[in-house]
Amino acid sequence: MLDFKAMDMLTPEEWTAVYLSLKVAFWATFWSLPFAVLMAWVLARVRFPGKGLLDGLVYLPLVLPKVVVGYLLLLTLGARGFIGQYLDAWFGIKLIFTTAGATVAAAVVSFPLTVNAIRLALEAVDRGLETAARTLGASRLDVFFSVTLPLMLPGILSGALLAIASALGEFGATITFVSNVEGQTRTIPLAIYSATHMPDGDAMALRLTVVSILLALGALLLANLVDRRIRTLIGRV
Amino acid sequence: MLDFKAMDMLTPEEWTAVYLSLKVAFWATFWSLPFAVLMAWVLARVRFPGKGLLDGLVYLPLVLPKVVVGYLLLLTLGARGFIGQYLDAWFGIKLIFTTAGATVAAAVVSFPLTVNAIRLALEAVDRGLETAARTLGASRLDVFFSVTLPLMLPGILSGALLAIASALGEFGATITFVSNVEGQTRTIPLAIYSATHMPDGDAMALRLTVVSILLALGALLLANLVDRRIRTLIGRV
Amino acid sequence: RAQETTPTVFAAASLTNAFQDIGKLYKEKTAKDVTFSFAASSALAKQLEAGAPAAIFASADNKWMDYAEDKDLTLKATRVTPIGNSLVLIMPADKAKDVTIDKSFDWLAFLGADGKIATGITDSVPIGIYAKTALTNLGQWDKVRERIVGAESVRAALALVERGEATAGIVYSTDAAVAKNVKVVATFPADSHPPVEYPFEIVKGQDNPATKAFFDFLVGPDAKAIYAKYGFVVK
Amino acid sequence: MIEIDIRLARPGGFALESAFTAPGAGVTALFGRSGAGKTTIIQAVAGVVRPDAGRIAVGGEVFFDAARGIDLPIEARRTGYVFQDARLFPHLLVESNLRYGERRSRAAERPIRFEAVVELLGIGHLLKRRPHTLSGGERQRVAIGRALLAQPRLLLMDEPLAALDEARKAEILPYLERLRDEMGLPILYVSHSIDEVLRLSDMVVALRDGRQVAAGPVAEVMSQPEILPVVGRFDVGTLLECVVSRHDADYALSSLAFAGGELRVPQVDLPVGARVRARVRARDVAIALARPQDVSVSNLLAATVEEVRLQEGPYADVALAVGPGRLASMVTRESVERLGLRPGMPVWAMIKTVAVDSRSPDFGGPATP
Amino acid sequence: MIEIDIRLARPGGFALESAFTAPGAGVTALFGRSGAGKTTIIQAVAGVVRPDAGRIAVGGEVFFDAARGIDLPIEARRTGYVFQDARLFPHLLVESNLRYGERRSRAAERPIRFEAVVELLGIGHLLKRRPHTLSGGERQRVAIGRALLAQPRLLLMDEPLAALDEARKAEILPYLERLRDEMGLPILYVSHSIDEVLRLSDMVVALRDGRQVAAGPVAEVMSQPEILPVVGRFDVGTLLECVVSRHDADYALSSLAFAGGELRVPQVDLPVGARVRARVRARDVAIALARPQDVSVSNLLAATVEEVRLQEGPYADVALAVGPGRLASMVTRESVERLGLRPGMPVWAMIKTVAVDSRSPDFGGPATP
Ligand SMILES: Nc1ncnc2c1ncn2[C@@H]1O[C@H](COP(=O)(O)OP(=O)(O)OP(=O)(O)O)[C@@H](O)[C@H]1O
Ligand SMILES: Nc1ncnc2c1ncn2[C@@H]1O[C@H](COP(=O)(O)OP(=O)(O)OP(=O)(O)O)[C@@H](O)[C@H]1O
Ligand SMILES: [Mg+2]
Ligand SMILES: [Mg+2]
Repeated sequence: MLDFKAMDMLTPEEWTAVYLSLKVAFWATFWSLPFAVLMAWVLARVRFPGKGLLDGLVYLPLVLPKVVVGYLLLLTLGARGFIGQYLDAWFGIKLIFTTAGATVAAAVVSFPLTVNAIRLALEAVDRGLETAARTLGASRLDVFFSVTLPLMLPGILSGALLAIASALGEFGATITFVSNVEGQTRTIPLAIYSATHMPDGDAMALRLTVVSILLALGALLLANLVDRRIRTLIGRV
Repeated sequence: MLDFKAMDMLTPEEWTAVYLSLKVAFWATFWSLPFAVLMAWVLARVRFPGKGLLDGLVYLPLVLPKVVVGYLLLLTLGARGFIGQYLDAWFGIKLIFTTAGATVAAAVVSFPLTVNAIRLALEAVDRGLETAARTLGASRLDVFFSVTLPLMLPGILSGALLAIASALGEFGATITFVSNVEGQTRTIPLAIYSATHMPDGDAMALRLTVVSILLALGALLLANLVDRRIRTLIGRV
Repeated sequence: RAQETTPTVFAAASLTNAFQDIGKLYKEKTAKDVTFSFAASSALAKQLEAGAPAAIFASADNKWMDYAEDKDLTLKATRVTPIGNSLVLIMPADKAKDVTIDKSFDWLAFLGADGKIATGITDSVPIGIYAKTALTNLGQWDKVRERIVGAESVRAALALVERGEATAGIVYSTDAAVAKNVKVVATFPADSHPPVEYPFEIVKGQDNPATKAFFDFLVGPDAKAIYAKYGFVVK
Repeated sequence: MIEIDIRLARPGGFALESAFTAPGAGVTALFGRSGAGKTTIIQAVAGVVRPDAGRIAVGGEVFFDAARGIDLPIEARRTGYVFQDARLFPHLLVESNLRYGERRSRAAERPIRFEAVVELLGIGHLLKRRPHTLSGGERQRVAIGRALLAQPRLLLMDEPLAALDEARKAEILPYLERLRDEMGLPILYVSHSIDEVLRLSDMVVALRDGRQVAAGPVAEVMSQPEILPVVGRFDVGTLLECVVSRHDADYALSSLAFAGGELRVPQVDLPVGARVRARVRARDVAIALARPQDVSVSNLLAATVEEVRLQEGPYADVALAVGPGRLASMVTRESVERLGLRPGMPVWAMIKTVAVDSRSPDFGGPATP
Repeated sequence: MIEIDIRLARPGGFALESAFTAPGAGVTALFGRSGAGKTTIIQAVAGVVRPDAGRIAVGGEVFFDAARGIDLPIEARRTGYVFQDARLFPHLLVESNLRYGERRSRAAERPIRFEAVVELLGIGHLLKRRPHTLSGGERQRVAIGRALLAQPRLLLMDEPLAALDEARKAEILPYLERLRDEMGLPILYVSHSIDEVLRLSDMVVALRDGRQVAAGPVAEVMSQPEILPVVGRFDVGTLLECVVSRHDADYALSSLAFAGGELRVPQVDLPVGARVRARVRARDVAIALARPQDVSVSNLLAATVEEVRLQEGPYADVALAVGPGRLASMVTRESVERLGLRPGMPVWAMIKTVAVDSRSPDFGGPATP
């Protein structure tokens, strides 16, 4: 019902943008999550020289203007970038002007948020439980997967939600890194940006904004449901 | 020593931007933190109808393109905005073109991040300790300040760090809401933006980017020091 | 009170250099300050609409100035268009080959298998809109449409070409003039697109002497010399 | 006066139903096997858990009344709750933990002094430490101190001494007795140690799977055979109400007069005439047919066999009438046969002096029931 | 064989120094007041805490050797650690908690069976519950089960039974004895209950403020007067090495032969000829000058007074020679005078049958020292 109305309310290009945004948000979250968990674990549990620097590096995409982040991505991962050229030459991966590139931009920008949330959750895990698991014969890795990870699930979920939300809203890095290519990189924020730069674009901007909000609320609702389930499962109610 | 070099390396306008960025980041964090703590507490501990909506509302600035956030701020808090006009008429508070406005923009954009971090920390606080405090005669409010708040300090610190970092990097909402006025609203990201529109601006953009990174590392370093102290104090080492 | 305050000038981001130089010169000559805010013309127009107390609006195209006029934000009578620009095709310097743009120019052959043209977003960023109009008028839009990548500003488009990420770019001549590592390989026929113009107007309610003084300075000979220096077409 | 009458169901099938009235200035022991519902009752009194129905009142003040919609907030109840897990505040020094409740009590009403508690619990050297550096027993001691210093009007103690060594227990128990007696502080006490319970309690509430099996004065409840499965096999015995009749300073002995005669026991610190309760374990009471001569056993009481109950295993319970009173004895079935014990038979009960515990029910205060 | 020789300092001034060697298939009790360092030793053996110096080896395998730089990871030590706090995994059902260690043990080596443990601990009805819904004792029982099911080669138990009721303790203790005896599982055991320690342990290590005050076989250590301040005043007694000589099924009694004669005790579940250890509390031993007639007390042993030591208070310790053996008795000073007890005097020792505890040191395995 609502769908029908929405169908009518958006133009095909707008639908493309919505679809693209969801795709980018999903894959960005999907790919960055494991790395975020790993990074959070390293930052919270391992001591090594230069850790402060790594810590800073993780926060970098947050602290820099997103346009700068996009520019840095261009410099490194562009077709001529010092990593990008090998990606293309060796694996045939092209990021610039593609949905894959938009996904990378979204993932990079949301990474600090995800890591932060997961790290907070990780630090709240009672290390006594991890010790107990080890006395029961579980190796460090085993402990991580059987005890630590389940107990930090609420944090991971929260991190994922932040990732999805910020991916849905990501604009600066995306437009700078992969530009605005319809059907490839033109996500909702890019579409909204375009709309706000057209003297008669207010209606379109408003429609897409509403769609953004609905998507965010949907993600949140889903996250809350999952969260409640997780908390019941891990006994933190 | 480093300062001297840096002094020489930045132009007066750049110094103004740096100073402004720090000022905005500081005040945005300072003002939003108490509200973030309150909001986190409400979301984590109170049950009421419409909570899901409030939850969604908090995440909104994250999920919307920052330009849209800025535009919405303009519509509500601008000189003709439906709140802004009264702010001016009744309290003489002008936000547009002012550092205060830039601060508001930064605070709004960082709010979801701060709330999320604080909430995660809050949820990790052992409620058994809160109960114990109440059996010892502490009222709910007293318990909050004497037990809950100290125990969630690492989360608050982490939230503050996110707030500062994202305020330092905030661009879209600021330029849309309060424009790009030197000495008032031209923070580092806006200065970088301006620099990229000048034919010879690359060097300036690079310098400011480096300053951004140094500021972020500095904030992080400070946060880590404070964090270690807090953790020692609250016995979570 | 309004007389004593320094006027705030809303200027399109592409005017950043020129206006800053003019501002300095003005200060030298009159010992009076002006404040600038450089952003996208659209953002500035919206801010005016929201009541921003700017004194002068310098747009990068006629559309947003018309928008401001329609909303009764600026003083129509004060409109001047002292400078303009032309549209050029650029390529990375090391791959540049001069071409001529006309209706028979084979864009696909020029671009190769998966070559891209960088310009502004074609439905919002002014340079993109001009580019789209020009290509449409040349009867090429449908062929190259998929090859167009829309950047958030001329500068961003320029960067894509400078870095060799895009095969070619459509930018203003002023931008091409100052860019490194790119070469202008063709200029678009003047009749393929509406003239690129920068209209200036005084904002409604701000036509005080301070504002007027600087507005006049903006269109005066000192300013025109500076415009020329940055490659604008001075009218 | 503590009035409790509550019903409460937990998800998973556990249902609690308990109703009892305990004296306002004594110790009430909650007894029962693991999972019986002891902690749940304590939590209900503290206000940590809300019963489904019923009423809880302490000293006339209604803490909870489902019918009248009363539910006093936790902090207004001022129950000094010693949790089964210590629950120290990790962010505060031991000293601040101890002071936490004290600071929140009325300055004019602080009969329990910081220095006294710290000394009693032997935690003076820990004051500047953080809870996570404490050993299990140290933690528990700080938790006890914290609850005491909150100047509660009711103490809720959930196995407070379980983690402590005997020596420390032996120091803390008399202090709790003094609190009970001198300050008239009512105490709800959970413990699995029958010795502790018998020593400290005036009243026992026995629980089994959430049902209240028995409630009443210690002597009464503990002599009911029904509660054996609740408390497990323990040292059954007799509580004798006595009066201090004489002290023998040379030998550090006291004589206690009771209805059936006199007992010599290790010296009690009470004036002559004071009321005192002596506990005689059944297994410490031997039976002789004639008055034994020249034995170290100094309590030889003329008695009459009232009842002989053969138990499973080697045991037999023999109830002896000593004057108007009763004394339980546990011997072997073999001895019953060998001596030919039958109801009505005159015998001698032998009780070693060193086997008798005694404690005062009314030291410095009015007698409790 | 458990070899321990460690030094360890904690911030705050606590320093531990302990060295002992315990048999490979017995129970070693760690004894000491709160904060003495018991948990610290156990943590060092588990690998949770790293000693500053020293060596730890169990069954020939070196867990830790500072000199040789060996520090086996926790999980490789396979110590079934029952923590002072239960530490159940909150995200797993009780059943999965129990299975956690089991799943990680070698399938071929699972002598400890799930069903048996669940039944023993009475946690069958809790299997589908989550830890946060358990009572304190239930939690502790699950923790014990979890440690046992990890099929450890060494059990580390830090006050495992403190939160449990007597009835449950009475069920679990024999099981631990069986593990020790049948499976040769060495156990390091912390408890403040002397009864538990005396019953279960072969060896005692007594600690005081981190220093090792005594270490050795139970009987030896417990008779040293130096350890009294460490363990507190407890029921001093004598451990007699006996052999089961006869069973009397009718009366459910057994006779135990020892160097000085024979004791009748409640039936022991051991074949005739099995070695067994009987504990006789000093306060349960009365003294008569002549053989008492017609008393319920069935153990009357001819003895000679060896030594009389007057103690403070009303007490006196009397050492009796019974044949080649010794028996401690506690009477009053008054009795000593009244009976005129002096060294060399022939007397009779009276011990009630129901007062004797017995347990087997070697059931189903080789004799332990
Ligand atoms: N992390 C730590 N930092 C500093 N001191 C500590 C730490 N952990 C333990 N201690 C101290 O070391 C001593 C020994 O602690 P341990 O836990 O071994 O005692 P315990 O014998 O097990 O006592 P209990 O019977 O009370 O559990 C105590 O005085 C304790 O305060
Ligand atoms: N939150 C809960 N949800 C479901 N069942 C619970 C919950 N809390 C306690 N129970 C159950 O209620 C019963 C009573 O628990 P309670 O803690 O009162 O026992 P207890 O008598 O204190 O036992 P213990 O001596 O083991 O501490 C137990 O069977 C327990 O499993
Ligand atoms: Mg309990
Ligand atoms: Mg301990």
